[in-house]
Amino acid sequence: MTDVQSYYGRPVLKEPTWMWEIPTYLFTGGVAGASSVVSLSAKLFGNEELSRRTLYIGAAADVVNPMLLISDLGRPERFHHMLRVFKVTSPMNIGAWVLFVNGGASTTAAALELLGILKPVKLLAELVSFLFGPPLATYTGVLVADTAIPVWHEARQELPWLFGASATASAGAAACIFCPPASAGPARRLAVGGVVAEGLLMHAMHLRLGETGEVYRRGAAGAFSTAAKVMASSGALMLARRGRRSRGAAVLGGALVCAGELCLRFAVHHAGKQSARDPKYVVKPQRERATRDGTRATTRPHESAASASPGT
Amino acid sequence: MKLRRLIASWPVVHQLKNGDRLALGPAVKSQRSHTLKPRIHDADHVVQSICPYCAVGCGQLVYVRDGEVTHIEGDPASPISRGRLCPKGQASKSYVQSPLREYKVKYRRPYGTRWEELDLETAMDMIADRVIETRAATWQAETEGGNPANRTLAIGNLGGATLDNEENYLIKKLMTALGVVQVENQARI
Amino acid sequence: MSTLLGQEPTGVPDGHEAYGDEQQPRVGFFTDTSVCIGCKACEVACKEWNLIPQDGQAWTGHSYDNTGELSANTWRHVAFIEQEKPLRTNDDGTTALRWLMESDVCKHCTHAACLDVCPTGALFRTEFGTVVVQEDICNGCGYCVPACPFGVLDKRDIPSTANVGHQPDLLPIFGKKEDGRVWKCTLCYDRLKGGHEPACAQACPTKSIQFGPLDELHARADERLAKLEAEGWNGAQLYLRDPEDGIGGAGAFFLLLDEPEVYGLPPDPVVTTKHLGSMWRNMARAAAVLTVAIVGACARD
Amino acid sequence: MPGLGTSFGRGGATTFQQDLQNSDCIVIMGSNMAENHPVGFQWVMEARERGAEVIHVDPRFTRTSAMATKWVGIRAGSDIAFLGGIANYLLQNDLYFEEYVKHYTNAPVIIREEFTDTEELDGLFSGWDPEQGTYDVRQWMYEGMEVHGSGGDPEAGFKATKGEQSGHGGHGGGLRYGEPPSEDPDLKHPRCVFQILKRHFQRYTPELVAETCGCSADDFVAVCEALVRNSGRERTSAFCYAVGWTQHTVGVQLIRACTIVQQLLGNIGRPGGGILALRGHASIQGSTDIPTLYNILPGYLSMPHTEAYGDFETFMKANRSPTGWWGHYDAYWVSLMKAYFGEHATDENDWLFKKLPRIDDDNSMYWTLEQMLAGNVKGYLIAGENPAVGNANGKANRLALAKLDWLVVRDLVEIESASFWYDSPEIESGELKTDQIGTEVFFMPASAHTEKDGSFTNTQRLLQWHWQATEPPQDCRSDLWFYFHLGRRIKQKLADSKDDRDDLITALRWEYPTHTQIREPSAEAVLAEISGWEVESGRFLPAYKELKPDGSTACGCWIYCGVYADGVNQAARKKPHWEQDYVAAEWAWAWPANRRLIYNRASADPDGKPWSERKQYVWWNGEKWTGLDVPDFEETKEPGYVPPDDAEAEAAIAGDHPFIMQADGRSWLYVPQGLEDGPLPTHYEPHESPFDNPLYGQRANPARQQHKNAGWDPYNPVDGEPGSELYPHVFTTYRLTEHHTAGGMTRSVPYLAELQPAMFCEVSPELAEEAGLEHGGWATIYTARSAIEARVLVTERMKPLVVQGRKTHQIGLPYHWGTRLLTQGDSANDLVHAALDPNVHIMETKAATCGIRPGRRPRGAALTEFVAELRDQAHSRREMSPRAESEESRKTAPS
Repeated sequence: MTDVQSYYGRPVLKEPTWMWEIPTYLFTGGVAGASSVVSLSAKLFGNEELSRRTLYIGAAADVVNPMLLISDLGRPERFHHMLRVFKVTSPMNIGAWVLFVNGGASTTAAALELLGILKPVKLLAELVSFLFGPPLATYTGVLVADTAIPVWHEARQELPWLFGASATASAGAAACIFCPPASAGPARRLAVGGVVAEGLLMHAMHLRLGETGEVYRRGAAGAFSTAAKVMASSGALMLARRGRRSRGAAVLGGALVCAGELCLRFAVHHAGKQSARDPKYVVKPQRERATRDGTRATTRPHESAASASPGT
Repeated sequence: MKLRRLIASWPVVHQLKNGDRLALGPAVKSQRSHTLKPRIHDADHVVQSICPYCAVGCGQLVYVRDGEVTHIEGDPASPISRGRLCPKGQASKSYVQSPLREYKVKYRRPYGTRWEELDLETAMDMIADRVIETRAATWQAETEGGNPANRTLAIGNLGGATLDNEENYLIKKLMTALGVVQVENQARI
Repeated sequence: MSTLLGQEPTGVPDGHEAYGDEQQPRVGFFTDTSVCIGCKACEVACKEWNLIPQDGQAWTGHSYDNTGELSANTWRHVAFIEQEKPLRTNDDGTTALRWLMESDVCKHCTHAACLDVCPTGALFRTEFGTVVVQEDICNGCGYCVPACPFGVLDKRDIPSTANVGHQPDLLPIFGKKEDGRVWKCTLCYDRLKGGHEPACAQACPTKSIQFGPLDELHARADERLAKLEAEGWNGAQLYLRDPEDGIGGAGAFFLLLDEPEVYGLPPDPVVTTKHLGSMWRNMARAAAVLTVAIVGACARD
Repeated sequence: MPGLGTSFGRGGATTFQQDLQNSDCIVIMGSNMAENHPVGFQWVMEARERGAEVIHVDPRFTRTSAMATKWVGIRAGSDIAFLGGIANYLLQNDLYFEEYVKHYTNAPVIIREEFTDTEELDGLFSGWDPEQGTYDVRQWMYEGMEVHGSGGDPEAGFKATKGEQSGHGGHGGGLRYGEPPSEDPDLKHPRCVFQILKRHFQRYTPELVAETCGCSADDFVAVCEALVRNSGRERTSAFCYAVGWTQHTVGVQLIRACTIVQQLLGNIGRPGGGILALRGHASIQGSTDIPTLYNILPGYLSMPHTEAYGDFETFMKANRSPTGWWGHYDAYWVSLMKAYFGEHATDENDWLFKKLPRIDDDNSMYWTLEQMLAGNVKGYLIAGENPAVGNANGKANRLALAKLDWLVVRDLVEIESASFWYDSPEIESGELKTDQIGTEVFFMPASAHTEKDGSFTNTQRLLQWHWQATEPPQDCRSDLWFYFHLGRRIKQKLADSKDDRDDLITALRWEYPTHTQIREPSAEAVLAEISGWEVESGRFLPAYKELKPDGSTACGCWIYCGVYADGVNQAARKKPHWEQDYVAAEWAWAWPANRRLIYNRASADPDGKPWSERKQYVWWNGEKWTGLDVPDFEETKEPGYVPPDDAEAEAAIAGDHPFIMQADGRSWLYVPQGLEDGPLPTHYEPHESPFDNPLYGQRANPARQQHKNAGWDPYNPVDGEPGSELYPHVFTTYRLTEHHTAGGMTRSVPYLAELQPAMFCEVSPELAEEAGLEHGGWATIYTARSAIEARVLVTERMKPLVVQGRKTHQIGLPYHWGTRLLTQGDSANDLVHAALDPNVHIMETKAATCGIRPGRRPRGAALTEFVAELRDQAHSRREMSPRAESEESRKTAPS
């Protein structure tokens, strides 16, 4: 896009400083969130096997989650500052609270399950984690969208859904790996359904992003999103076709879907970095909007009188 | 008790109590932010100085604490600079405290391949001797033409444009008395 | 974040009013590039005062700009743009050549995304209406970095220097060598508290950087713009002066002589949290659907 | 600078920075004020905001040009053609300020018949001696004026006063009662200065200016018109210059050209007018007033020459001007000797005159350099200067240091001049070997300005005191400490010497109170001595008027007399500007006599009335002179005062003659004595130039100093000589805002090093195209002296110029870099030759020729070979057909 002016081609925005931990957390967080829902629902409909396994899976993920987040901090010893405030304007702060509650609940429940004591408390914990699971699985979409990175911000409508679907798929797939096929029916349905839904949402997102979305076809983001598509769909296919009969297929399919979902999160992560790197993704849409709707960011001489408006 | 204080200091409590519901302002102010003040307020004394770089002659305020310069900024009282400084003048503190600044006499003996340490007093004494010896050895009482010369052409002194008037005065006074005529500074170059 | 409570953006800085009688008049910078001589005194004054570490010695070849951008270690950045355009439209055109210089800085937005998204309250709105990172609170989560529409904030990746209060790592396993915190212009919060103007504004030889109560600066800027128009200056325009713009106007606004993007500034920035309300609602829907889907999937056994 | 001195009487800026805000037009030429004096530039911006026109005339489009209302690009070294063109424009079109010119300048004065102008002699003035390569300046005298000793009478054994010392009107010759013997008030006489001037510049037409400078005739005329528009009774224009004018083989004459323009426009001594010399170092003005220079003593008194003076009386007679304030030369001299030697200097022993050291015609920096290379200089002390990087022909300077027996370097950091013996480029090239260098080196860490009391004299003659803030750390000491204790030790060691040569040492007054355990001498005590006192009573003197020739007063620098009046450190006055008017007379102290805008009598018309309401400054109120400033005139001398026939000294200055340091009280359009290379500025090409002189057969300044046949200073072939095509481009060197001079004070500062972290060259896109240079890549620039490498900055701000119908490229080179400190790079001064201005022996860093090619320079011995190869190639081509012009037939042995 040569028609875009810039300052020596330098980026207007700063690249996210997040490292590998964050996209990994986007995945594990999703697994944790969705699993806690699966766990209680399965119990509700009498699938104790699935319920117990997914409870453990969710708890395991919830143990990993804070470690990932803390290790990404510039000053890890200050991780607890996250709970210094309660800020509805900060998806990360809200996320921290959600993770705190959900993690606490699911791990408590898992522990009590393991020891087989305090049934009522465990049930309460499971309920809490059931309630906080869905937000945990989807808030990360808002977290990423609530930035100035064009490829993220412009996808704010789709991202929570996309991440939700991905979470569902990965939770289901994970369950397929650890659960005997007989009792893993719902998990297979979730895995396959999640992957399908996610495919549709991806398409919708690209339609909305247009030129801004081209980063998903370039560089690291491109590689990861292709990998994501291939692995997730092939895994889903395998689960759908042979998941019920062969344990091996279930494990492999589940693993493939999980890997695919992990790649999806890395694709989004890198798309963000690449989108920040090139000024055209910032300048062009803004310039177009400015010329279309007229901008108030700049005040031309003839407007100067008018712009001396109240509120200053 | 301690716990109560801890809870009281919890910003979330301030959020709910003091009207900063979104926790964007006073509620989240840290202890440091509350007690923060400019370090020049801790200075033992402030000195009015003049920038050492170009000849515009900007006024400087030098803030000192515990015998160390803690900050240098423009002197608003100066009718020339009105408190403003260029990047060089602004960096005067970093100049005075440069990581490369030398604090010790360094001595290189003839044909030596490295610097050696030398005590300041000894160095001064050696330099005095060099001047006296060179002067004695190369003294020119008269020119070939038999006109008075009263000088040595074997010693020179360079520099002055970056020095104080008082320093230049002593240099010229001493060199004239010594018969050293090759006294020059940047004004020439 | 007033928009979250369903209000439209206004010129009133979020969080400022919460100070009650502690509240001071909102102050800021008016940076008038038509008198900037590109001396970089502001860059050095800022570093000297705030004890900011050196930022590396890379020669860029981008005119006289070897600083490049605002960063954790550069809170004032002078941009240099060489153009084959006359400075004044009424020039005889003999020298169709101009050298634009602009000292960039944190905008101290009225609606500041960095402030909104900071999960720890390290970023806060001061009693002066400015936006400051509290170095004793910031835990380096880095969320404000991509949130800023101007690319101002950044993480300091170099070892912590003596002058910045660096605590020993409480968690050795996660311990890091780097400073790891996010840094940006504080509009010299400590100097303001002591009744001094910010270091850069005091240093500026030509008063291209003007500090003061924001409404005074607005009046001055409008006057200035009118004067430049009368003198036929090429492309003169105010940037982020209008409280109706995407960030509700800035505490640090500019008089530019060309389009913002020429200086590396976004032409029409919008506070990233503007749509946060709808985003939350959207997320709630997604969460609900997810729940239903999962329950449904389990029910079919 | 004698450029200002010979024209007006004092070698300092005629105005002060704050007064620029009153200008209606400011021409900045030979200066990049916005970059090198940014804070002073605020006053230019003030003026611009008030509607003043700001014009920048410069080879490069700089940060100053960016702020100017008009920029005119010219060829480096063509400034005299430009300024002469302005003078011609004013004279031909009768646009000069007639009343001012008639009364205040020497325009009406008639010059003796022998004088012949460059117009007749094809670029030479009368009196040229091709053998000596000097002028007999007597032929330039006022008609009927007896030649005065220091005016240059070889028979009497005197050299013409010149250099810094001539900066004082050249003592005006033997004028009776201040009036020249013959003059024509109507300016009609063919030999009157006005007519001579008119003829001298008649061919400097806009077309010629355009052809010589490479600018358009329209741009040039636009500048003339702007100046005319903004001069006269109601309006004033100012000029600002810096070393862009001084560092030429015609440096002094360049400034002279400006003084002529400002005199014709009537802009001297008036608010918003004047000529502001922008000095580059904190106290460079001070180091000339109180000189660390070979040829003068404090207050611009002459150092005695080796020529036979006979006794003290003859010397005095030779130096004392009968008229003007130099009529008290003996008082200034004797007071200085009393300050130097106290009771030892007596009337009986002629104030020790016979004992004083004598100088030769030239003992300047570059002469010393030559002596060092020849091994004749044994010891050298360097204080706060970095010749290894800052001097022209850096290689020669470094090789010279290696010839010394002992060297003392005083600085805050280890600069290149201290480290040459192990890390200079010559070590790299093998020309020097560490273990073969016999120089004993003492590096003495120096105190910073915050660690000592003292005064700087800034660019506007203002003495400003800086107080000590902290104690100097460890071995760091002030230069005051160093020289005081060095002197003390030497005095001690020679205390009982009977040797004649030690008489002055024994006689030397060297008692200053010291404080703290390091025994730092009191700077204020030294300042007090500079200011002076009455010997008997010890009363501090209020002004130089009170100095006596009878030994009853002591004063270390007569022009600074009064800076310690009433025992108060006047330089330390710090009354805030908001408590006084813009002249700020109570902030510090300016010489002379705290006058801020000198020659300010000229701000009023001959009758003493302000030229206009708008431009009033100092005026006659019926009883005395009064106004915003200290009148630069006897307070009660009436405008109508006519000196009686027997009048001497200041009494001989008429009431309508504002230039009281001049023997005739007028500013000098034409300088009859005091300059080596002509009474009027003439356009000469730079010593090295790709062009011929379009005006005269004489190509370059005939009187310039060259080191002919000197292996250490080879020159590029010039226009017309084969071989010149190897060095086809013009280069000019300069400073950047982010660094200071040779870098010793800035390359050591991290915050500055990062702002300009590499040596670079500025070239036009056209040159880049032609030479195959790549933006951001490397280039090698070479002359007959050396070759350096630099990063390439291709920029539209550099424009190729069409000169004499030929396209020429200019290359810009900042000169801050050296082999050491935080940011390192090649030194531009390694390329510069050491041909000098004849008056002040300053080198031509601002215009010379060079070649450029892409890529980095050869390393090690290959570098010397590379340079020598090109040089020999060029010179061998020249040998085949040397330039016809005799003065150019120099041979240069490859070093």
